[in-house]
Amino acid sequence: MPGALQLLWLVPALPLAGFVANGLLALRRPPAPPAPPARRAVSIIGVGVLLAALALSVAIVLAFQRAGAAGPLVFPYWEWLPVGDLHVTVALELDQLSAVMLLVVTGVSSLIHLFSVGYMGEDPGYARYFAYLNLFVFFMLVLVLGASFPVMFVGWEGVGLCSYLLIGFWFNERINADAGKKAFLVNRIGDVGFLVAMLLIFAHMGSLDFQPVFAQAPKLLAPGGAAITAITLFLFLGCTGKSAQIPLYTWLPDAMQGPTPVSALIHAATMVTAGVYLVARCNVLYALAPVASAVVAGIGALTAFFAATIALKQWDIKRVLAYSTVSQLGYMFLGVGSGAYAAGIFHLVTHAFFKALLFLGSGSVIHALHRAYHATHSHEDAQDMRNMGGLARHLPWTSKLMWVATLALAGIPPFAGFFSKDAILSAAFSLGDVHPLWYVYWLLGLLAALLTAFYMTRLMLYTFHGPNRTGERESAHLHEGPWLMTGPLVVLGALSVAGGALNVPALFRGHAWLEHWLEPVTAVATRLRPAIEVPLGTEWTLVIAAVAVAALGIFAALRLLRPEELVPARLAPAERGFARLLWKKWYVDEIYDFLLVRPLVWLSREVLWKTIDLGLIDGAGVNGAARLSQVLGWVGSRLQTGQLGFYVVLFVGGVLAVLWTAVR
Amino acid sequence: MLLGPSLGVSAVLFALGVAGVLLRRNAIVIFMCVELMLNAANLAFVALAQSLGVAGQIFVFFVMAVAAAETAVGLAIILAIYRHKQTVDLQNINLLKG
Amino acid sequence: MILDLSSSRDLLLALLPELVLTGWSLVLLLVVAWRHRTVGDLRLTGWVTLAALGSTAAAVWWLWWHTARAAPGPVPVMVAVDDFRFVTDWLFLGAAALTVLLSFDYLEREELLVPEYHVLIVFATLGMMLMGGGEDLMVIFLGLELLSVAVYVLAGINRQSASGAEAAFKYFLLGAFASGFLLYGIALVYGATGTTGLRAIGAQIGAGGGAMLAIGLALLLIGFGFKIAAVPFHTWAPDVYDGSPTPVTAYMASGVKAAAFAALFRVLGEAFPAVAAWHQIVWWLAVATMVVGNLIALAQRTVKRMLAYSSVAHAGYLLVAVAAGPEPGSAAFLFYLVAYTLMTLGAFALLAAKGRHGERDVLIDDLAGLATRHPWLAFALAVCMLSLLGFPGTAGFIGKWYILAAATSAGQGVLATVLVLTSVISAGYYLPVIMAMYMKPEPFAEAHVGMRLGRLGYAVVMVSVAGLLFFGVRPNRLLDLAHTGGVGVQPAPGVPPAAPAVTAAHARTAR
Amino acid sequence: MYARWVLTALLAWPAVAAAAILIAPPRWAKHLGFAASLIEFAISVPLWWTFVPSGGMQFVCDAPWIQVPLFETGAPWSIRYSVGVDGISLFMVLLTTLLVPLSVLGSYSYITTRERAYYALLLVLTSGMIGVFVALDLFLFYVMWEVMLIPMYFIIGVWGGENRLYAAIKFFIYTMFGSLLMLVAILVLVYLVGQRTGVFSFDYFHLMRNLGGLGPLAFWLFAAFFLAFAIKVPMFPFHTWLPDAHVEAPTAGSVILAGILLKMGTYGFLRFAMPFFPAVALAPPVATGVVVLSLVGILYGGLVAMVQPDFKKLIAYSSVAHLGFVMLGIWALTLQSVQGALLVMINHGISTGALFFLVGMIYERRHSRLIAAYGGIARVVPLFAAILTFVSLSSIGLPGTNGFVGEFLVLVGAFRTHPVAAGIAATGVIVAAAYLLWALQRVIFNPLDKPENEKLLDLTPRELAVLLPLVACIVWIGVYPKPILDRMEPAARQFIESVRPPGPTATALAP
Repeated sequence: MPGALQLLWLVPALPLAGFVANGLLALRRPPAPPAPPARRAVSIIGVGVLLAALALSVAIVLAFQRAGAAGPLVFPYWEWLPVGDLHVTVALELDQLSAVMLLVVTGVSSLIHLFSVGYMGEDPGYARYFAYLNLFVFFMLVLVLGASFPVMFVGWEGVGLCSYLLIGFWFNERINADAGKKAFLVNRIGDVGFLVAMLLIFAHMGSLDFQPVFAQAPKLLAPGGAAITAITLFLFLGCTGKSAQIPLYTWLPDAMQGPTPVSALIHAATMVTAGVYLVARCNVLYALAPVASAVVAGIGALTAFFAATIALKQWDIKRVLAYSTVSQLGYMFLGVGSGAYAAGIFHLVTHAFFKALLFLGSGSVIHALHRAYHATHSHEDAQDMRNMGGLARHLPWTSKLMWVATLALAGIPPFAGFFSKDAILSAAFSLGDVHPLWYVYWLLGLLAALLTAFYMTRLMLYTFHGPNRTGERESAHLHEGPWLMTGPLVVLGALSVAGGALNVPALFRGHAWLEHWLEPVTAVATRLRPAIEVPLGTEWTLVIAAVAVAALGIFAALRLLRPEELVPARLAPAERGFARLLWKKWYVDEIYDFLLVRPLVWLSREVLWKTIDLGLIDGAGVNGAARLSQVLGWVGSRLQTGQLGFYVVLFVGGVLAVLWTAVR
Repeated sequence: MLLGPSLGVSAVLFALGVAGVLLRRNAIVIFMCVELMLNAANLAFVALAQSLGVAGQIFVFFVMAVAAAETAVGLAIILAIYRHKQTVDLQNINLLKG
Repeated sequence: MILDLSSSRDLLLALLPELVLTGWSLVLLLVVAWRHRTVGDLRLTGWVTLAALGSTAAAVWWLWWHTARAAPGPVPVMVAVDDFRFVTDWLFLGAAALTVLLSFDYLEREELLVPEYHVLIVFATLGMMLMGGGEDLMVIFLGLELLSVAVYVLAGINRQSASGAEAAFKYFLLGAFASGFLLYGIALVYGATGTTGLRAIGAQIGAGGGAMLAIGLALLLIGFGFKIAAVPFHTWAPDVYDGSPTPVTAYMASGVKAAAFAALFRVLGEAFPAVAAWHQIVWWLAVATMVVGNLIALAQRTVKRMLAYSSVAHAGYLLVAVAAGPEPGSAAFLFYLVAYTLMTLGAFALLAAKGRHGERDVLIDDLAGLATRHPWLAFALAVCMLSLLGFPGTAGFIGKWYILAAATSAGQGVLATVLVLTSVISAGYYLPVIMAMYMKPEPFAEAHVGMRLGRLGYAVVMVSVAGLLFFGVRPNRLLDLAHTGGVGVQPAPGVPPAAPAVTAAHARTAR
Repeated sequence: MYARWVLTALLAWPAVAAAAILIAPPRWAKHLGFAASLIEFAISVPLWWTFVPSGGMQFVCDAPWIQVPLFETGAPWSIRYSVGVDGISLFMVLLTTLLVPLSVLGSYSYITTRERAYYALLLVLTSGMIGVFVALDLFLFYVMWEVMLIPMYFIIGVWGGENRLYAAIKFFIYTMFGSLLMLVAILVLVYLVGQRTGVFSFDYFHLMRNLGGLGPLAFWLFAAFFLAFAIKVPMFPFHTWLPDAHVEAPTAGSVILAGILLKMGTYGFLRFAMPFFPAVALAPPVATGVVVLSLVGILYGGLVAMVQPDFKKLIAYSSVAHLGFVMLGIWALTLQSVQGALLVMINHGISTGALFFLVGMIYERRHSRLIAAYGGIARVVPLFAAILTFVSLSSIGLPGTNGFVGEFLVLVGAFRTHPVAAGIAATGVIVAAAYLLWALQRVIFNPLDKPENEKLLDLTPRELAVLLPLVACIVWIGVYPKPILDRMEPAARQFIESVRPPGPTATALAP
């Protein structure tokens, strides 16, 4: 086996080392804004480890390809939990799927690290920021490389932790801390699903390593049986948490409180796609559980549409992108749910490119506005699109690149998004004659595409075109960020354009490279659940429909929206009617708060603690017993009157009792 | 002979003594009632002695001696309490209680 | 050596300790008659008393060393010659000696220039020895009266104190009343069995007597129940303990109670093992005494009264040993008596050091901050409290444990449970003492300046604390001694063991 | 040599050192204490290597202690000084010897009054705790079990917070209540076994061998043991002493309470309650009841912890939740669950101990335990914040830390025998995250809005020295627990077999 492969452990190890180094730097006292040399050290460590990891993983993947191993390569390192028949080893696994993820994660992360050097430049928590970021990459790599469910779970929760830390990065503002906590807790709810799924898997298959489980699943578990359905559904519960699907999606929009590069890396490109990766990884299990797959696809479609509606009315540029992310994740689940695992992963990859690009673009916009407002000491919301407009003049690069990403996201050929989205939709449609429900899914997907095109165009219009609403004094200070920030944008732009080439379907005389590449992984699943071929005509119709819808969306946006009529945020009137409903995100957060959070806290405080614990057990029970004996004692001592007469009475009473007992 | 009746009498005496202690309030009287109880026991001893041998009668002498000693001490104590309280009525003697 | 009590020489040998003490008592009377003016006289009589007690103990030891036993013979045996008597004698003598040691400073401090005090203690001790060794109801009665009469006086020895007078008064009236019952009980038993010799009675009864015997036995129990302060015959105890001078209280709480228990134990074990009735009575007395004693002690504020009630509670514990019957209970009973005597004397000695004028006014909270001012005294008192609480590491625990073991092995599971539950209650009043001493600040700077313990007092405290700790960790010797002593109390040969009792107990546990 | 004496040394050394501290000058006290505890740790460390996992009970030292001649009939009751460790107690001992030096070090600046007494008590406490874990004689076990109460009682009562007296006596009586009933049960047990075999011995193995066939009595005996241990654990309805004791105790007290004392309850179940009465323990109603109670503990403890205004109380209630996992693991009775339970016991000692240390450190600076008194302090005390976050994460069972390993094993094991219960327990991790993260946010995150928090000083090197070993353990156990698991596996296996004889039901044991 080629030597590079042996270094697989180094890929996660490098970011970990970066975390340790930067973490120590971050803990130096006093925690003042670090001096330039220290800052340089931080950047060198933080970015260096990533670039090294990227290079290494490229080498590894090439080696892997050359090795041409059919099956996955598993590298066991040490026994983690050897208890009785439970054997969990800390092992990494490299196969086609994880190879793809490896490249995506390291690649995108490196770009975003570069971007961060510019973006976070002045932040006092610079070292801490890079420490967290490196730690995140470490956990993400463990997640995608783990060779067993528990090891994957380590990464799974680890990334959640890092997202918690990074969302609340500026922890001295309550809203950030709240958002971070919310993210962690909601993720935890999903993680319990993952946990229970692991318990089920071990109980039914006696192992937690991927290979044996996937190998034995078809033998041990009846297709469509209760067990496999339960397992897959619980796994999916984990996915809904991690990948922000209904009903657990609410944390992702709030997660935008974090620094924008974080949103780009964690909440768009990598972490949130972990769920999709998990489903693709467990394709065998899902292939065995049609019901669960239908649920996955259904939830995905629903989320795709639902989130898109909310995105229509958001003013915060990052929130629009956040909901768009939720919706696109829904797409991916629609794909993997429909058994088109390759398509799902494909969309994951392309989405990573253009959504990262969009976020970074918005990042540089915010950066610009922020600096502008900072320069003029005015406290406006640097993320509200109503304070932007006409930025294309000031940020030419950014606007161009973001247009590319927008088209890609909208699914306009030949940009990356077009191919992936189309693959998913046709996969969903093709299942329609298995069960009509899938037509509904397909329709939802289509509508989502329409809305996507619309809100993205809206975003671009309000941000880059029409008159500038930033304020004349500020607008003087608006300009592009340093090359460190625009450079990554360019790269990502190129990828968003060309990314589609990864998997050009036969329809366009391509030979679906990614699909073939992933075949060893999805082979069993496809055998269990062969994809249904749709006639060529239908396929063309679908393609045209998709493109038409996207075009319609963009066109409608261009026609209907009037950037010049907008007023800055502080002057803007409150939304009304349906618009308000959308703007308020269908009040889902409020409903959760009202139905779950408040009752639980109330129950805990008033009932469990104050009533049961302090009142019943401690008050009535413990102290009650003590007080009772004290009272009895007091009564007894009152009987000790000191009156000899009374003593004699007691005495004689005792005499009678004794005599009675004796003669009885 | 006459065992039953004499025992009965002693029992009655004893009961009277107890009743007296129960009902009376004057220390001296109570003390006399106690003596009554002792004498009831003496009577029982004597009565039993005629069937059970001389031992019972000897006991009586012991008991009388003891009673005498008790009387001596007891009266002294009652005297002492009288010095402190100017009364021997139980009602007023309840310094120690609770 | 075997003593043939029909020969007067052997009889005198058997009675040697009592004779020695009697002789000494006469000597003391003479001494007091001439020397009763000054503190010096007081000390003199004190030391003479100690000598008397010591020599008596030596005499007991001599008998014990030669394992004196009474030869089985036709003559009715009036006084037992067995280890039970010897061990209890030592106990009484020890208690008396410690009391005397304690009294030196106390009497001076309270200006009680009454050398008779010591004489009375000697007589009381003599009475105890008769009670512990009496093999005949009459002897026991005489011993008890000798004891009582002496203690009546001791209770009121402080003529200045109204409370002392009242204590003596109450004790005397109720005591006389109770002894009336005891005597009548003896009479009835005599009538039912035709004898007053314990073993003779046991042999007589065999499978149990009629109503007369039952009533007689009941009256006996009442008489003893009064002396041991068993609920509901306990009412005198708190008041008398409270009102008497503290050393006397200590003496009553340890010695007097021990004597009454010893007699009770011997009577029940030797004369009435086959009578089932008393098991029930004792069972109920034990429960009532433990519960009431502990509960009321919980409500006390003054140390002295708290200790008084706690001694009632401990009488309950000892009654559990009695209820367990002589077979397993005797050894536990003796061991516990020793431990209890030590801890009671230690506690009262410290109380005497703290207080003035009978210490009736010393509140538990008055001990606040004692640990900072007098660490060693505080430590000693803490040890006594923990031992009273029956905490491991102290003799109190071994004693309690022993009683529990006896009770459980006698099938008295319920009694054992009640015992431990009530001990939990007792933590509610023993711990506050420790809390006050260690965990509360001194109320004011001079809170404890008055507190001082004379050399002899220290000796008493040290002896008891050392004993408590030593026997708490290494009780083996004492256990053996208690055991050999316990073996003494045996029903007359040919008397069936108290089978009904055990079955009854089992039935009770089953319920 | 080492194997024979190490445990005795571990027991004796702290007591000796305590005496030395008492007589040494006060200003040396803390250093002497630290040195002594370090030596203790050093003595214990070789256990780790010399321990033979498959060797069963090891380092046994056995000598006669007390011979109790209880009856003429039957052999005397023999009490032995008999100690040893197996795969279960080994880690408890090591945990103790690890936590004590840290506690001493952690008290350096916290304890300013009566230092000698404090450190002496801490060391005596160490002896007691180790004694509980190594005792192989039920009498010795009981003695240690109680002896350890006193130092803790003083530590809480003397150096505790405002409400310390109440907390101290509550802790004492609460615990004593259970343990005294256990004492009765022990005695009954010994008596029954003795009757059957003619050997009245408190020896653990003797009892183990000859138990069984107790009939209905077994239920009551089990109940007594259960009560004693359940109070100590503490299980749901018996937990209310814990918050008070934890909150009022000084830092070291809380650390040892949470880290070690609570484990004694679960240890008791593992060592005595379940192996003695497997039939009762596994009887459906009992087993179900226990499982339900532990679930209640997990969720109830978590939810109540969530709303505590006082950080220490929060941690106290979180202990209830953690120990619920342990109980679930023990009763699930599969290899994974039992080893998981043992691991959780260790982890809880480490993580919760560290949490208490952290709270204590911030309390020393700010003299408030209220969560509301802080906020945003991560900016002024980054080091503190970092460690607090890390420890909290381990306490909520983040994979990669020790917390996850234990809980995961418990769940995996429990799922095989009680799938529903395991599922419910799994939701406990949500609650755990809820209460700790919420508290974390309110303490170290959020706006730094309290001026008095702006001057807080970050951790000192000494405090780091206290915390870093624990942090190291957290990582080590989280990443590579194999050495521990290997050492405890045979013991766990043996425990399961002793409770549930290998048969068709024991498939979970199949390697």
